[in-house]
Amino acid sequence: MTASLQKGINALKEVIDAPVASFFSSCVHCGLCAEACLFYTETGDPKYTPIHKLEPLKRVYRQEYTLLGRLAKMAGLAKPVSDDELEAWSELVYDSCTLCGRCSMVCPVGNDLTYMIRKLREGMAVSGHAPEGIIMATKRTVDQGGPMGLKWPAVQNVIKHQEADSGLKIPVDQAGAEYMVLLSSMEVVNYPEYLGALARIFNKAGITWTLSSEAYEATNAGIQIGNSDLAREIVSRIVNAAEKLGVKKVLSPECGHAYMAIRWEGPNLMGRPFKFEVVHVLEMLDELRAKGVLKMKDKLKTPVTLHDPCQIVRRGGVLNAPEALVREVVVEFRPMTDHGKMNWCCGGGGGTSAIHEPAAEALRFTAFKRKKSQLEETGVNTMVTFCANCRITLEEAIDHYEMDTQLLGLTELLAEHMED
Amino acid sequence: MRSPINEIPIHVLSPDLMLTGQAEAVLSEVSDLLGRLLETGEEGSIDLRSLPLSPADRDWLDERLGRGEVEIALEAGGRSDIYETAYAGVWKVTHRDTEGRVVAEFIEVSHVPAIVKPAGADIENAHERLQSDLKQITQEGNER
Amino acid sequence: MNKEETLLDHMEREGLSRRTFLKYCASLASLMALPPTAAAAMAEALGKAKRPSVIWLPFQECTGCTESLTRSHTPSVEGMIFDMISLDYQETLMAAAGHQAEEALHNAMKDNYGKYVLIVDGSVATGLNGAYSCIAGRSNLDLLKEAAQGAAAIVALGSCAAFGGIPKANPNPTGAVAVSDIIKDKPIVNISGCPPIPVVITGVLAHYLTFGTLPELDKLGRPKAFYGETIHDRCYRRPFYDQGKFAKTFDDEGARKGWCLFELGCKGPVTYNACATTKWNDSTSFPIESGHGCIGCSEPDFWDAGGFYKALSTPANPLKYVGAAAAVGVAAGAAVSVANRASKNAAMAAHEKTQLTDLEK
Amino acid sequence: MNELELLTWARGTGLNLAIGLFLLGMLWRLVEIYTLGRKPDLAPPRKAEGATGWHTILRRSLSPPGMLKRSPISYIGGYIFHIGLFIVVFLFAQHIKLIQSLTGLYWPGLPSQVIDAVTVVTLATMLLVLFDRINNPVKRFLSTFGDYLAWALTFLPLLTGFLAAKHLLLPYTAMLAIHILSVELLLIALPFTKLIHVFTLFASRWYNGDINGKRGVPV
Repeated sequence: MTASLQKGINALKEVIDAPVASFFSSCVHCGLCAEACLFYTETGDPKYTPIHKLEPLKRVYRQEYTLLGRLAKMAGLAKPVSDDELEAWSELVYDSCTLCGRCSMVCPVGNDLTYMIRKLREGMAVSGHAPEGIIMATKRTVDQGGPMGLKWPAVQNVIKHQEADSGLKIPVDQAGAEYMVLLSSMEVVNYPEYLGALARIFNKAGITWTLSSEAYEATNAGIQIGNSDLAREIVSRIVNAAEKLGVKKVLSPECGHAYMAIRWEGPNLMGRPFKFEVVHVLEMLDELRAKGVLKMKDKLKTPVTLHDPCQIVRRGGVLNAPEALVREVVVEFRPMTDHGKMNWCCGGGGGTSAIHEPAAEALRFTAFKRKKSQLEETGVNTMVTFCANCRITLEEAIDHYEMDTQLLGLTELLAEHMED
Repeated sequence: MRSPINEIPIHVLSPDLMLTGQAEAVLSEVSDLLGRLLETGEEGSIDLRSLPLSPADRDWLDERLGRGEVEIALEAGGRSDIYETAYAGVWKVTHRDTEGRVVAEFIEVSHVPAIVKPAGADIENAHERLQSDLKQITQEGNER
Repeated sequence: MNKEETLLDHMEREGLSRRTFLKYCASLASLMALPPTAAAAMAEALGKAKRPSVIWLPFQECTGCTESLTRSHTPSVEGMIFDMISLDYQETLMAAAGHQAEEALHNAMKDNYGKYVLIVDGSVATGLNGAYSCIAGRSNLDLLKEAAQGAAAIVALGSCAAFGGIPKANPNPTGAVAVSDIIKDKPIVNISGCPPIPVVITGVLAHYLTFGTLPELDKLGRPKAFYGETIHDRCYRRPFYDQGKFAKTFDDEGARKGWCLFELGCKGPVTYNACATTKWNDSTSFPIESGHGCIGCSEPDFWDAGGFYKALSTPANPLKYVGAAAAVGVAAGAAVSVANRASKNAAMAAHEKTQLTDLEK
Repeated sequence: MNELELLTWARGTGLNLAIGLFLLGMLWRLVEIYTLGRKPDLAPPRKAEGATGWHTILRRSLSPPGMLKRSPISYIGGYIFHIGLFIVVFLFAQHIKLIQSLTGLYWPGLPSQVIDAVTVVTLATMLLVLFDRINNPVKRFLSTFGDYLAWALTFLPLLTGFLAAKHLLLPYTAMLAIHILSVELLLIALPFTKLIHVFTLFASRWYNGDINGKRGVPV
């Protein structure tokens, strides 16, 4: 095993750029980022202040890329970043940060703290300080094709069932299709009906589509652990498959960070723009809705609220489609106070849901109190969301707190109420 | 004699603009001093030059104090103008040098300004002089 | 002149009345910020005082100080100084010249040793052993040291004698210094100003004669009675400063309305002197009432304290180093930038493609 | 050195040096920071209304939804003392005069009574903000020597300027000299403390707005 502090520091030196320098120089220690972070608001512990989580990156920046810092380092006045320190920081950089991006929304001097946490994780990963759970998920994704170790035969099995349920053919490896559809393991395992729903929607809209037996997994643990080399390896499978099939578009599943990985980080990881377009499933559905293709036969009677997954909405830019789609299918929609780009995270994003140490899990449940109070404020018992990871995190927490809340996936909800 | 510089008329564009509010404070000080003169007989005076008064303030003050019945002109190393203001017991005393320049300016609160009263030695001296003058007149009369 | 006669006797002999004397005392008391009622007490004491011998030495000076004092016609309060003292040596005023004058000086010093008041106007040249300024072949420096020995007190008259003044202005070619820089063992009163206010001299001597001591002095050796407050504190235009009403040029509306001259370079706020209260020469010599800002002439090194027309809040030459600073700043930044690039490139070169085994130690 | 000499030095040599060092430090730091560069974003951008760096520069001056309630002292105190500092520094007649002599640019100022009132309010607010820094657990946790230094460097010129203008505590000459010296200290230290945010915050906001704006999120 070859992780080392030196590799970590080297990785940090590689990723520090002008925005990082500008952000650290601008910080006035006002602490407002803490007020935007659910790990601080729910625990009251100042160590969860986002800018504090970036301390190692700040010191590397100062010691390596500023004159005064370099001089201080030479004179032995600067405290070097140590292995022990990074180990201690692992909890702050992974367990208590979901890369939700809320702090980046409020920083008065404009610092994009999430941008920097993502970079800090590059150094944490190769210095061996990523949490066990995320390392395992990354290994499974690279070695076995998905974070849950899901192989193609299992997917084939789901295809068979969904074809039977829907009575529709689910195309595989069909060159020249308009859409290549990606899945996330969680969906395949926990919410297989998503695939059937898609089949019905595509059929209805008359759009050609296909799955690829070479690249069906959209999730990318490389992004979460924060290693671009591995993330590139994972994303390149999709790019190669899509370009081989010659599809016009690749459809990202509901899963939040999968969308981040393929839509926003993908071209930068590959070092080139793609020959296809990346579309989030909600974007496509909203387009169909606007065209009048997506018509509902009936509506959900119970009042619902919406949990906006961070990576799709705030970090992904799919801002308007979710609410428009929800309103299409429900009688009464009650948005949460902080919604859309100001939503609060479920507490399990950014790979944290893969960390299974008891302390991390307990912290996640504490952080969930924010969502719980938001939910209680709306007074409804049905919550719609559109990210498999959020769904699992929320379901676990709802069980933990023995709440009487029903969770629904938006795509399935739409498919269920869609005109035949 | 050339005209003293303070006699060159200065036209203040808008007198109100030059009023600083100090003159009012001077008036109330005068009132206090007058009260003390009544109660204890203690004389008092205000040195106008030691106060940051603007020309407009001085005009305002002079106007407010007004002029009373008594005016005294003193010729002693230059002219001194002394007059009782419209308020009995309140005197304005202006000392000038031989060139007519103001060397000191007071508001004096007293029955009669001190400088007006002759000194004992001077009276003594005057008495002697008068006696000798009289003697001389008598002598001259006798001689005639 | 008879040194044994009192001041009042002397004045009487000169044909001045007691009221005239009282009047002088009243205005002196006023100048010295004594309560007006103190005038009588002062007249009493002064009247009985003996007239001291005074030796007046002129050094590197322009005679402006003497002019300031003698411009007024006697009898006047300023002129009273000549009644109060027995002026035994004063080059400019004395009738004697050459060897006679020198003799008068030496006699005065000998006769009144330990009792005379030494007045000095002008700064003392120290360059080339004082050769820059000599009288009768002797340097001012020598003369001062000798004359100071027998003096009861020294009055450094004018900013040159008090602080070095204009001769000391940059680059000070003669090595001019103040009297107090040379003489350390005698009481020295600095009456600064260029020129000093004449009645201040009278006031100091009157104090000396009345109380037998020198008046209370400030840190710079100036009598507090006259130099205790700034021109600004006593200025009749002060309320306009407080209201933020400033003349912007010497002929604008503000100037006509008598607004504050701060922005036109008035040094009133940093200048300690009695101009605003004495308003000498009927205010013609109080520059502010004449429409010009104070130039700060009674303060040390006023000549080098920035331009006379630069507002106090305005620096003399603030952009002096801007060009050089910008160049050095950009160069430093660029050097760091080059080093940073090298570091970053080295980090990229050192990059090993991450394998799964690289995630753990 | 007497008071006038100190003042003369402060507004002569001292100011020359301070302005020079400020410029030197500022350019050095800005070049040092911004020449680090960044990689271009290769993902095809999503266009959205108001989602650019320029929008964020302006938008970030307002408190994001819900934040004012969470941290009223930071926001209200922050607004008051920043606006107060701006007014006192740039709208005080004598400061304008100084800027005019430096650059030839000038603009109308505010009456000195207004400046006095603003100064008092700003001083009080800065004390409140300092109290908050010590009292608020997050701020106290984050605070270093540099934070207190920056506070003092900002507070001192304001305080000494007020005392000088009001002729309090020390003679005007001495107080004005101290005021100018304190400003010089501020100028010299600015590029090397968090006070540099006066300049870098615009770039930081722009970067944030640009990074997220390309994804179609107005931040």
